[in-house]
Amino acid sequence: MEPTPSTTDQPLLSIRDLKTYFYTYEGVVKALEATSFDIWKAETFGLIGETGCGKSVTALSTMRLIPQPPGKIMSGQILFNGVDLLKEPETTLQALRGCAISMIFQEPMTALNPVYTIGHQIAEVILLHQSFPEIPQKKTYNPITRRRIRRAREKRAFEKAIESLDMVKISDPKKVAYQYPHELSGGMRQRAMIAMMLSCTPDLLIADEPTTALDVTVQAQILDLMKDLQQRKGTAIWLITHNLGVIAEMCDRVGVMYAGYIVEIGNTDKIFANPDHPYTRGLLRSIPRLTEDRRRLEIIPGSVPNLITPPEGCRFHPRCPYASAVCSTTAPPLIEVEPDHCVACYNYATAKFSVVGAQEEHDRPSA
Amino acid sequence: MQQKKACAIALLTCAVLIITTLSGCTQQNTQQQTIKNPTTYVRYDIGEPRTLDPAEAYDSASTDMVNNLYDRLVTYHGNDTTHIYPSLALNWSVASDQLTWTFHLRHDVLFSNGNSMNATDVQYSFNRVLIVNSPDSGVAWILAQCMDTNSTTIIDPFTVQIKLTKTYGGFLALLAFSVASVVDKETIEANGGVVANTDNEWMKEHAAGTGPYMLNHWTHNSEVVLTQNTNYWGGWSGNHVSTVVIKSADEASTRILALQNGDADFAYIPYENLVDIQTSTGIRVVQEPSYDVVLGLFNTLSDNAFMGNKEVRRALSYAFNYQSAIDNAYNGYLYRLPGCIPKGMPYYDTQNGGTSVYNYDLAMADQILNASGYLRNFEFKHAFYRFNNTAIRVWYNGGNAERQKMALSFQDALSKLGINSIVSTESWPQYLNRMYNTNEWDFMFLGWMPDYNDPDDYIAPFVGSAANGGDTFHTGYANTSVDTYINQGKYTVDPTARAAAYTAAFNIYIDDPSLIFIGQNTYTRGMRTWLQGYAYNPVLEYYYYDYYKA
Amino acid sequence: MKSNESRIKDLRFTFHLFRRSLLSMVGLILILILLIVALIAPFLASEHPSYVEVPTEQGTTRVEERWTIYFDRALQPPSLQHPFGTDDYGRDIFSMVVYGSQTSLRICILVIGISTLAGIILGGLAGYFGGVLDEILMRITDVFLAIPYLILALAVAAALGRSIDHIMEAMIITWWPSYARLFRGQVLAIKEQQFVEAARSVGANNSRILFRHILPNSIAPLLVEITLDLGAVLLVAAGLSFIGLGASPGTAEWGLMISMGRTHMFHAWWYVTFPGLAILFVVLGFNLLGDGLRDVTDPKLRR
Amino acid sequence: MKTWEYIVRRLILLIPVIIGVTIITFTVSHVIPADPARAFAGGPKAQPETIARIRAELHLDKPLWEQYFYYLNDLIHLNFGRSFLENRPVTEALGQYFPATFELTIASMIFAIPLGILGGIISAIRQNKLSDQLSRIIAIVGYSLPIFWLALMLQYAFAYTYPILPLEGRLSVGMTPPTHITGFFLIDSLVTANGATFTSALLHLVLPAFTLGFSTLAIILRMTRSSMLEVMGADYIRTARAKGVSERRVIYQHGLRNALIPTITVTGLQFGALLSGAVLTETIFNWPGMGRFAANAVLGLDFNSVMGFTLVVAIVYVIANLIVDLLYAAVDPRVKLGGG
Repeated sequence: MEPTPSTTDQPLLSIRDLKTYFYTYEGVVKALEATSFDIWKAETFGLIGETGCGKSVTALSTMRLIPQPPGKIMSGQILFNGVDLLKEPETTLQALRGCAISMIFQEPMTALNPVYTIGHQIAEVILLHQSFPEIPQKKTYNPITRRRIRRAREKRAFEKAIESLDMVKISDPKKVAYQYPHELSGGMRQRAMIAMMLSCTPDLLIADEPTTALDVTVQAQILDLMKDLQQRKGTAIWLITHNLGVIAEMCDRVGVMYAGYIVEIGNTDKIFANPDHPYTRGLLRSIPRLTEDRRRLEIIPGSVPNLITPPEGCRFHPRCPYASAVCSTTAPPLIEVEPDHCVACYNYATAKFSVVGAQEEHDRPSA
Repeated sequence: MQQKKACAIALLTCAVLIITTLSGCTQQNTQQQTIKNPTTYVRYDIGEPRTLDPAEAYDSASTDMVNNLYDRLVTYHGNDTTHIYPSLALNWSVASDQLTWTFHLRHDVLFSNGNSMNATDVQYSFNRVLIVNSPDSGVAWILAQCMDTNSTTIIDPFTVQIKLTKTYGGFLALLAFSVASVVDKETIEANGGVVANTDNEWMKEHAAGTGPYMLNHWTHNSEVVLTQNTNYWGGWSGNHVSTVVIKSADEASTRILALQNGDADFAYIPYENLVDIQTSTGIRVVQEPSYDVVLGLFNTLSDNAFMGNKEVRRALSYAFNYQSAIDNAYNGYLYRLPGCIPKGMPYYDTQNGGTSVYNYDLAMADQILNASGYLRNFEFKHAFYRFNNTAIRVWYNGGNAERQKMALSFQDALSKLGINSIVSTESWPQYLNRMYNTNEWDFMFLGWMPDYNDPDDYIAPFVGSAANGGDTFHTGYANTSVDTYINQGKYTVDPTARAAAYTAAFNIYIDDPSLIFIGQNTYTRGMRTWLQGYAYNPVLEYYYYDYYKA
Repeated sequence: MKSNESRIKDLRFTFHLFRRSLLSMVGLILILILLIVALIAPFLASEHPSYVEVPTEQGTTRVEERWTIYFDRALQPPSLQHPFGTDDYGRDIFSMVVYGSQTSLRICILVIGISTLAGIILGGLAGYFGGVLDEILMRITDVFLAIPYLILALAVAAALGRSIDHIMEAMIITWWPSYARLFRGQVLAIKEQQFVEAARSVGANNSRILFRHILPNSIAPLLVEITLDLGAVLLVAAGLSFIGLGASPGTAEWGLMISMGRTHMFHAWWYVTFPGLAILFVVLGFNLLGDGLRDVTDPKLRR
Repeated sequence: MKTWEYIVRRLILLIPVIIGVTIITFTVSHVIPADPARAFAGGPKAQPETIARIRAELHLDKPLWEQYFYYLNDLIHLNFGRSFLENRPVTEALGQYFPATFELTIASMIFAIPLGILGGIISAIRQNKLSDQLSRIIAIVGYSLPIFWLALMLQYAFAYTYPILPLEGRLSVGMTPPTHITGFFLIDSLVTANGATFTSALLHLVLPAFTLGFSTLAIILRMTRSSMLEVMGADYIRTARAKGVSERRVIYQHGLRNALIPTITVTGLQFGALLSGAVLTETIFNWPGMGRFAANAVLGLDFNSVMGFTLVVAIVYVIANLIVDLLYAAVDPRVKLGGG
């Protein structure tokens, strides 16, 4: 199925008040409470947050790949080109997945099926989502003819698979196509993965920590690869990571997620320039900068709350130095502080004001 | 909850299954009365022949095959075991010396392979038996006791003369036994011939006889199939089954079922299972007295010294519950046996007039033991035992239901007498080994079947001493006065003198027993009523030529 | 090595998981029933064997059971005074089944106990010290494992002669290699782990490492294996006695009862049915229990 | 390393194992306190000189170790000695009985494996649903049933109470077995186009095959279920779904192939269980195969036969496991033959 052409004012993907719970034996894990954000055509959107804050859950919910049981999407909307995916039947989603929306996963080691060759696995997507005009598509019930047609299509798909391997800059794609995952390095597998997921030129590519499992040099290559593929194909990329560096260099817009909430969202530069949410600020401080000399790194006091019994109101307030009464009662809405920059905090202003103080406090020599 | 539901359903189905299954136990399945495979006779039996070779066959399954595949010079008819009738021999005569016998053969006899039968074959057959002297079964002794390789001479192609090495009253009876069957010289010479002291492998599995049937195929442990011998001199006019199938089914339940649904015309049914078929329609239970006797053996040489004491053996003879054995182990299918000689044989009455001396009488046993000083002087768990709790070792061979019953009830009785006992079972070879090569037993069960129809085949082996060529059962029994009377009886010709001798022997023996004479088997089989022409003959067990279905 | 309270927490969690699965609980209950029945057999059964002391081939004496025979009431169908009916010796099948539980339990525990012990010792040594010892042991176990359980046991038991003790010996001979294998594997795996290295580095001697560090940490899989094998042992034992190698005639042993009842199957269904059900339920119990244990000790399920 | 090289190496590695087996069987069969010679010689009526001669023929007069070498030497000439129960060479007897047992075993596998796998998949994908619970219960009952008791109950139900199936044997009475081509009655009767024989053989196969196969089915079902559960949680399954593969295809193409790997191993081990089960099943259904032969031999202390049987079983079993390893390598590209 071809993605429906979208108008410019309509976001490619728009998630509205998404609420996803997990029913485990310890209790109900309220992974997503009311997550909302948009992704526009051909942009790169970054979603950032500590591990276990619900980034991946959001992505999987979008693909409707939440394992259920135990998971369950309670409410909300996921509009893709204006179509609410949560209301569509499974078949529609099967048509969309790998074609209009693809996803690449964190663990290249285990994400490929060990018993099939790379080529076969890529060809599978192509066979599923592409038609082959060059091959006669006559409806026949003669098993032999059917078989011949199928063979032809498979052959063609395999060629295309090799092409897409070539596209992700794999040297000697023919050889790789005939190899099994366990015969490839992590980087190679991730490339293969990308090749697989881009082989049908999707509108949206969800990349869930595509580089965490790889070593630094390879990381860089993979990211570059994704970048230029995006330029070539105009695919929107939704990049999930906890690596601020990656966000900084890749993303046009970024969403900061905390305990199942988007706490700050907007233009990457703006947010990096003046982060408004205490949590965002904490995050930004926790990365080393060569420009300023610091004796030690910021750390955010406390730890991620248990999502079975999350704190009332703003889920960050137990860790928040500026928390006021209201914070512990009702969750703050997203407020637009400047164009293309929203934050969900009641007292972001006070927070901003008192930054310097906090700063000095920290920098005072302890002797 | 799913699991509960699942469990419930599972249990329910189980219950239903069991109930439906068991509900069947009430309904007797009544079988259709149309005759199944009308020209075929099917017998379900235990075991299978060891061989088809007349010179080797000794066990009943094998001799049965031989009797129907081959003919002998003389034979029995129907259930008559007292007269001997001509078969391959038209007639015969014996010279006054009682040693020289002359047989005139039929002229019209062909072997199943078309060769004709004549005096050469007869001579060849007898000499073959003596030369081969079968290592496997040792059956040759039967001929050997009054013949050697020079005995048989050819007068003319259809007359043979046999000169015995010593007079023997049972000679004709002996010629009627399967070992004296006439085989085809040519065939055997073509297949391995005659090698001294070696069984002929080919003859084990093949047959070329003059008998009414010939071997179709033999699938080991499964079935033997005979088909009619078109060359049979008796001809095939009249009613005869054309095919004979002997299936080996070791499970009684199998045989019963086969009989009930008409797959079997004839089947061996153990006593305890007769109840299963007695009610079924279209089935007749065959009951005949057999020469097959059941004995209990005392080991007088046991390493338990007290077994050497005749008083102990007398006491134990009183401690065996004969009636219970007959009623419960054999469901009444057993005749009480007073001594060695079974009912139906001459000199039966020499044994206390045919009534048994010993009966189940614990008081008597108790008295004898106390009198001879074997007191209850050992205590274990508030019970008192004799012989310092030494256990009497009672053995029976595995898989023999009747003997198991007798053994266990004997144990029961012994414990009432304050005698500790162990009942054990083991496989036949081990059992034999124990009997022959060890003294690690005190009491064993054994059966004995006749080779041919003469009481001498019983007394001497049973109660004669080893020195006198007796003591077949290694009881270690040796009583010179018994021996002397036995020999008297054997070599005197005058019946009254013989009777007197046997009486004397019996009277001495019974006060110093080494055996307890339990009984004489009833021959029991199950049979479809549509099977005709069957007659029970204790010597020549089955003769299929007479059978037909209607 | 896990810290203590974490161990306890772990245990509680384990127990929770276990309780959650109905089937495992059923298994547990079945086994408890077996134990209780075996324990209170004298009070449960309506008839009882008497015991006599008999000498064995080895010159020692053993106590054998004797059941009084009542031919006058042979093969009676189930009734109030004989819930499972009577056999062809007029013995009360219910009582025999009840007492049979003792025999079965004895077989299971002895066979598994001894072969596990042998397995742990041999496998442990082989796995821990490796080298020639290991090679030899593994080759030997290869040979034993090349013959299916029942068949090897069959051959051995046949040679030893008919008696319960003999089939138990036969089964021990058959079973120990698999335990040796299992435990060896465990040792090999665990001895590479940090805490063992640590223990060694602080100078714990071999026996201490083996019994204080390796053994406790390999107990879980061993336990599962044992529970499952208890059932298997019972089945093989019953099979052997059914063929005619097991208990001496007249003793209450389920397999033996079935084989004796077989000739009477068509006119006395109860004779084979009830001992069979007894076997089925006990083995079922062990298997359910074993499965339950396997599930709760399986790290994959604990995530 | 090439497959055939691997096979050859494995076969060579078999030799010591087989020798070990012969040692076991030999020792086992020679501690028997029986007198085979007398048994051969026909029991109570045997003549002493006959017994002596036979004892000499069987080398029973030699010391044990010497007897062992006689035995080995015979084995090398494929001579397992003489079965006195059947009064013919053991090799011949086994040769006759092997096809029957093999037919039975194969039949039970043919029925057990597909059903087991299917059941496993179903209860895995419908985890904790009713059908899952039911098939789990069936499975666990299946491998808790005493096989001989099951056999008796089936006989009672389907051959006695409701006589719809034959009680015992391989063919109905009086039916001559098809001309021996493979020894498999089904195949032979088909080849010789003998419909009646075929149906009869088939009917006679039903109960024994079911009895024998039931526990195997149970175990395979259980194995498939658990491995399927594990596999369906794997990342590459998620990937497959992310590719837009239909659920059906996810299960049968991506899931099953991986889930089968452990199942195959279990199946190999089950082969041994089947051979053991054959001993009981064949005895009860009076099936003319090696198992019944062995049971009789064991009870009759026909130790040549026992040794022959055990040896054959061991060899078959070991080879079965070799085949499994090959299959294993075929299914799972990660497995390298000879890699330990």
